[in-house]
Amino acid sequence: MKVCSKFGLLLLIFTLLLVSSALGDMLPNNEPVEGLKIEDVPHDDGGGLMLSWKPLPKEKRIIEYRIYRGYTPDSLFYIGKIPVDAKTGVAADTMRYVDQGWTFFVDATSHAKLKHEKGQKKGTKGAEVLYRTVPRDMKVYGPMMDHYRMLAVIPDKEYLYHTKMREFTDVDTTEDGTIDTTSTILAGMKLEQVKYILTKLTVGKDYYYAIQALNMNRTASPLSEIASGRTTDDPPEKLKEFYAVDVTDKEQLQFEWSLPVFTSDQKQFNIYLYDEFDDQHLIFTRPDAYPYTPQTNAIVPYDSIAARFEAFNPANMKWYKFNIGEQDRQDQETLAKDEPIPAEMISSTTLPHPPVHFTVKDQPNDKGDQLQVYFGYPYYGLSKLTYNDEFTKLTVTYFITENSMYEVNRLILTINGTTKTEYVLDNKLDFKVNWDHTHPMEITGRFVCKHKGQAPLPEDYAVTHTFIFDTEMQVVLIDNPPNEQMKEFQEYYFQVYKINHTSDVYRYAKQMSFREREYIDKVSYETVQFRGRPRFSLDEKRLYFSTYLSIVNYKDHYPFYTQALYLDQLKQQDEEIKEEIVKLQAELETETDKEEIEKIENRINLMTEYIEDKPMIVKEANLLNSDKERMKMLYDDHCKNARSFKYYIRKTDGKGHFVDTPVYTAPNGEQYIFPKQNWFNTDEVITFIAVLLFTALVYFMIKAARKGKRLYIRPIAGIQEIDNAIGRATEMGRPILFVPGLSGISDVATLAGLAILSKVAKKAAEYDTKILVPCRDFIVLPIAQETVKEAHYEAGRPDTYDKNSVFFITQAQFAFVAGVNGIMIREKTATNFYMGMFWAESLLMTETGSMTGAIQIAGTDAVNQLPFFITTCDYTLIGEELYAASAYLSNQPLILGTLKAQDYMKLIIVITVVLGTILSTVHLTFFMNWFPTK
Amino acid sequence: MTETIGIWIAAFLTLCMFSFLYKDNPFYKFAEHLFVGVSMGYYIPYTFYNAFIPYAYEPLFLKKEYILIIPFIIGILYWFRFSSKYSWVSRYPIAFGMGIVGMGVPMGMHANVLVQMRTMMLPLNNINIILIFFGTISILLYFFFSKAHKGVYGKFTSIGIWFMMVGFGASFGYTVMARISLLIGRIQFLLGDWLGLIK
Amino acid sequence: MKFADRIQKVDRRIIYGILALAVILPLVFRLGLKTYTTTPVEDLYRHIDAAAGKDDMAIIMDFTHDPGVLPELYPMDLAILRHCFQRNIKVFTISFLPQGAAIIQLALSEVKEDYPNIEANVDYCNFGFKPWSLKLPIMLGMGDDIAEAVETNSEGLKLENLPIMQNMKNYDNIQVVVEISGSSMGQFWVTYARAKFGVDVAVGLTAVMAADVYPFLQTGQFVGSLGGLKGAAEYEQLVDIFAMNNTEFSKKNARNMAWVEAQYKELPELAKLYKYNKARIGMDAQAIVHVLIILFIILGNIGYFLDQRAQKKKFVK
Amino acid sequence: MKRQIPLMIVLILGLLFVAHVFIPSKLSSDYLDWFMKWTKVIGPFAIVLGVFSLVLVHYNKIKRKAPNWGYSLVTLGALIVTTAVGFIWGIQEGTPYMWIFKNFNVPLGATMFSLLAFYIASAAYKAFRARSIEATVLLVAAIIVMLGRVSIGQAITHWIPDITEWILNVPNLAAKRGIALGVGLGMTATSLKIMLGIERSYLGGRD
Repeated sequence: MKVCSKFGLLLLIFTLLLVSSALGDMLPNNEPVEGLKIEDVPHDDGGGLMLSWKPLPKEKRIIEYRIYRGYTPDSLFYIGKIPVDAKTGVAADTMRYVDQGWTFFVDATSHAKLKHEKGQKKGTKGAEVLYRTVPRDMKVYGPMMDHYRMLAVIPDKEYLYHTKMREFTDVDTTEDGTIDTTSTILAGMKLEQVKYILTKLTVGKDYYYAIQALNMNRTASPLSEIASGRTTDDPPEKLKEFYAVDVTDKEQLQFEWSLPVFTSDQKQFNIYLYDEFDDQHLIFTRPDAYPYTPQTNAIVPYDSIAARFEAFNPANMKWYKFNIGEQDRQDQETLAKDEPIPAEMISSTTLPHPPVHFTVKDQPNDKGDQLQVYFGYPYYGLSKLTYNDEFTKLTVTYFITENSMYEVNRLILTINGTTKTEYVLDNKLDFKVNWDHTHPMEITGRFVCKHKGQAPLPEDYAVTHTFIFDTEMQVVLIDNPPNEQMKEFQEYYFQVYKINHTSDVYRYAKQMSFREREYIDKVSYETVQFRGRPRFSLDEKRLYFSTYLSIVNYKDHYPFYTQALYLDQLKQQDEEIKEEIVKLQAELETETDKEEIEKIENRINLMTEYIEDKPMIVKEANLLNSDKERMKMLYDDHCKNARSFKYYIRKTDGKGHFVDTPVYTAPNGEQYIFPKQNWFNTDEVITFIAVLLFTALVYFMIKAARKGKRLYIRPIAGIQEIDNAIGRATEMGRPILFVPGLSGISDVATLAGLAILSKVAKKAAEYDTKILVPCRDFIVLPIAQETVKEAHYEAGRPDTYDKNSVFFITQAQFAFVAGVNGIMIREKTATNFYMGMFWAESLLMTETGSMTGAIQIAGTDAVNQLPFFITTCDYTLIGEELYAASAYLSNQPLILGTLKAQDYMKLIIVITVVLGTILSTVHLTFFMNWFPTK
Repeated sequence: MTETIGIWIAAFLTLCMFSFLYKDNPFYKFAEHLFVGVSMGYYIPYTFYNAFIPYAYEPLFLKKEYILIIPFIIGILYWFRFSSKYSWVSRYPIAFGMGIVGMGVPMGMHANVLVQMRTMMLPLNNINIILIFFGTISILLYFFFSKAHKGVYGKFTSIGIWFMMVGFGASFGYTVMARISLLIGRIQFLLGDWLGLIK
Repeated sequence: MKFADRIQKVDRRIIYGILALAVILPLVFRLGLKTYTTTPVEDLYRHIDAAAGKDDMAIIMDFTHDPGVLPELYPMDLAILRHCFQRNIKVFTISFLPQGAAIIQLALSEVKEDYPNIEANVDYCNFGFKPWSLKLPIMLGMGDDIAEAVETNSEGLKLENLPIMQNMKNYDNIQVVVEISGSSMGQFWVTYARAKFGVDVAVGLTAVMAADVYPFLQTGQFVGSLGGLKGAAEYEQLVDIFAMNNTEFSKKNARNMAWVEAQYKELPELAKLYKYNKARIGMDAQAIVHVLIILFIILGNIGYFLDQRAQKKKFVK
Repeated sequence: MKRQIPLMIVLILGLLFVAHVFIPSKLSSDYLDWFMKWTKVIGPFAIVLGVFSLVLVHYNKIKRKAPNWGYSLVTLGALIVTTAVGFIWGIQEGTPYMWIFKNFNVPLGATMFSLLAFYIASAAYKAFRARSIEATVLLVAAIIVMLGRVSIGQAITHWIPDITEWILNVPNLAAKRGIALGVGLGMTATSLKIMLGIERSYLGGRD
């Protein structure tokens, strides 16, 4: 009783300490953040503001600065925080937060109601203005949307199949007083159908910000003064580099330039030619895809220049000068060079050779979301060269880059005269060479590739590296300086360009170094659509998005051929166009001016074409009379088009000297490659066989065992020990401790442990000796209970079964051990069994056990625990001996059969390995190569 | 101050634990039981905030993915564990979770068996590889229970024991290291953070 | 006989006392013994360092360890983080144990205070705690899309909106996964992440586990490993002699003690901080205690043999 | 109903997972996503079991006024306080919750483990005996490694670390691999048996 009261007290203290810590005591957090400044982010699209303020002194123990934003000063919402380390505070004298780009706005998981910020008690400064994140209450976030740019991310399925059509009619009077009504059809969705909605600052609006600091006890400082800022859409920044190259014999100009940093409102690049009179002529424009894709070069043939600048004459090239302008979506333009530059005149012979065997293939063994882009012959590089002190033995650590056309089978390396063939490509090869390490050495590699009917490697194809020993650095320098071949290699890199079937601008997919030979292009499955600012209706609690789905790049005439979601909408659109046509034709009657007539006729033609000439798929789809089916048909086609790509590769030095491969055309003449999904992973064949084999073994062995077939198991020393140990406990009249491991039931060791437990428990029950079974896993617990209970029944002593003798201590590894130790010492257990899976804590138990002088018997397959059990326990079952023992004891056909099955599997493994080793030793590597390396 | 209290508590508890070295005593018992409680208590809010809310509550009740009601109920079935009559119901969630073992079959075969096999098939071109090769084989056979360890075969398998013992010796040495590292860690705390003897 | 007896009878508390002294003294009065780096550690360092300055390459640090093993693993946590911040290597941190999440917090803040311009979610991103039951879905999911599999970072922000994720898609952008744990967690990464997606995996382990990662090291399933306090000490040294002076890694130099000593001479103050030397100081104590234990074993066994002999004599008589 | 249906669930899901490994197609990866989504929902409920059993154990102790029931009071108290604190003040950095973690969990866990060093010392002195040749080999190997793993070994002669490396790379490697192969098989076999419903002890209960 005294004990308990004492510890009741201790507990009380402990609780008090907690509370005191919760209150703590540090400088009161009663001063606001000072000097909040808000500036526009330069060169951007007007979507960014930068906040800066003075951090509070570190005595304040601040852990985070919280940032609030609003479009009116009287309601600010939490938009983000900057976590700080309380101990060290902030070293710098100003802190920054950049509110830029698309940031999270609202989704179905946002707060339900408009919530005032915590810690902002009524009356305190900021109470009336500070709110938590934007709530999912449309009354609140709906109107807010008009004050920002909005981007909704919508799951395809929801957008295409589960929207509610609604027609909005807007009436507005134009300046000449005529009232015109425009009706738009939009797709209505609930907020929870939308993945989430993003927001971004918009140009020319005032935004209000305030900062609040939380200290270690999460008590908030008073609100900083509310500062406001306004974003401006700045003109693009200057491009750093621009090169013009005239390839005379090819009759084309090649341009290359460096990329801008800020790209989100990039519209197009314009290249200008300045003629001998310094007149500016626009000769090339490259519109930028949306979303932005970096593009750093262009080819402009003479004739296309001539088309824009009649007087163009290649002969005058030496007088021509060039410049490039970067233009943003507000048509602000910045020229790269203050002074236009002349073109460097070269002939195509000085250009690099395009990569050979450029191929695009569907990636095998994937779920249909990868394409292989590869080219060229294999390459090997040296990652490391090490040597012994006498410079007589070189260890070459190499790596090979290859592609699926030329898979390297062997690597043949030559260092001054000595040639060695690497059969097993383990990235390591030893050389015996006398190396005068003061002179550079050459290592030459040739390849033997797997035969797959590909064109053989050129006879003379070899890669040679130079290396020298740097006595200063005490290291071997590789390709430093590089030899001619390496110079050539290192000078150029590859750019992979691709375009899908729903757009008109090539995208820059990947830059590849001169080492790389293969690029696996990830073509992810489409899951979401992006739509701009929705309308909303409070009464229906719905958001309304514009309805369209891009289908295909149709005849390059409609790069983004789109279709509306609803048939009715479609009909309506066609009607409108037809009416328009009629109107125009009426105009034609009256119109007299020639040009005007031409214009009108063109428009009529365009419209009629749009109505009559539609892609096949669209025609078919529009015949269906269910929106769902129609959408499905179009969506499938959309996915196919959006996910099939054309590729070409550009080899460049970044200074305008580049060549392209032709766009890849598959043997079947198709240029757009579509990734197919595969239905069997051929890499796993060997695994498949092994699994089948093993399954069969396990199944039949257990069957046999169940049939009572005698299955021989060699005698295992130490099973005796178990009986003796139990006997001892009985003599001493002390309890037995049995720990069935620490891991869960999914662990084979645990099961074996439980099997042994049932035997031990039975014996114990017979001798009427108490047995304690602490469990860590709460799913093992009831099973252990069952086991012990059953054992008592079998022993015919159900009365002696005490439910509390099998108990749960805790999940926590060490706490559990602490518990077990406590038991050992308090209960003075005479025999301790540790049967099952143990981790780093095992010694803690066995040591305590040996201190209490108990007989200890362990069995585990936890390799790293075995040594301890071996040195501290009286007997230890090593690894599978545990299974064997449990099989032997329990004689369960289950365990027995499995053991047998594993035995035979082992036999097979041994035979296979021996065979494989013999083969590989005589350089036959095909066999071992069937087996996976990782 | 908050930290100071903290450090003193930590130090106090550390000493409680160490007191066990002298003999089992109330202080140790207190620390021990405290530990059990605190670690479990730590686990509850964490799982609530980091697993229940984002993966169960939000999708079902906020994102309105009503299909998730099924796993939600299955999860609740766990609790029948405590009813002696209906404890079998809790097998459903367990069984569901167990499904993943299907992946364990081929992947286990792949990573734990086949990959290891390949690495054994290296050409026997230096003494170490040869030693490793025979060592591994002999150990495999040591754990081959269908044949008694007699005669030449017995001799060969016993090579396995030697390899194992050396191997165990190695990890033994390591374990000693580890334990001592931990002790050092604690002493560093006591001397450094608490008493400030080492800077 | 008597001697043997005496040996057996020594009270264990005396042994405890001796041990305690053997630990305390070297810690208080530093010995400054040399550290010799080993291949698995150097390999790990090299792999991580390969991501230096790349913004489309990151490493994942899995802190699936609990307080029990901190003394051994925490110096690793610090050393690796310091390496990354110093060489500006992008880091993702994650833990499948709730306690691990807290350890991440501690480690990050401790290192960050010396690197003020390192920003959360720009230079590193803390995924925080993900429930144990989710380790497979996440490990597998990251092969397709990290942002999708992990969903949110420790502050509950959606990953796809974070600056650091701009150039990160899946394991192709992961230089190496470093599993720091007191359990065999690393094997999960090998079995699932590596087997399926071929991402490089390395481990930082308690010394206990260190011995049995060798099969995996040889097969290359682990590209490197840190074994216990020693591994940490070696890594600390590598970070000091290479990263802190922003020199490229070179095994030759690492092994050349003269060179190493030279590097130590011109270390920036920051590297001299106690917390960044903890493992190495610890190793001094370690060395002493090892010797002590070995002495104990030998002494003990001498006694044991004398005893045996004595027994035999008895029978002869 | 009580046993067959759960077994069927395991079998079907299991087979699908086996298929998943060999079938890379979209369908199969969608299956994985589905399964994971659901386990994410089910997972959290399991923890309640642990808490409950723990509380039960100690509650009974207190009720029965079992010896040392005062300590159970401590456990329960700690459990309640920590949980409550977590729910009241939240679990972010800087909350009392984290404070408890730093100052209770960390030191307790670590110390628990470090006690081992002392046991080893005494064990080294009293228990680790070269009883047999095997044990001798083990101890010698251990001693070499212990020396080779600290600078002193290097200081004595560079052979010691070299031998250590060798021991770790050769015999140790062979041993680990030999054992690992067997264990690997064992694990695979268990997964197999659970999947096929041959191994059902994880379900517990007799019926």
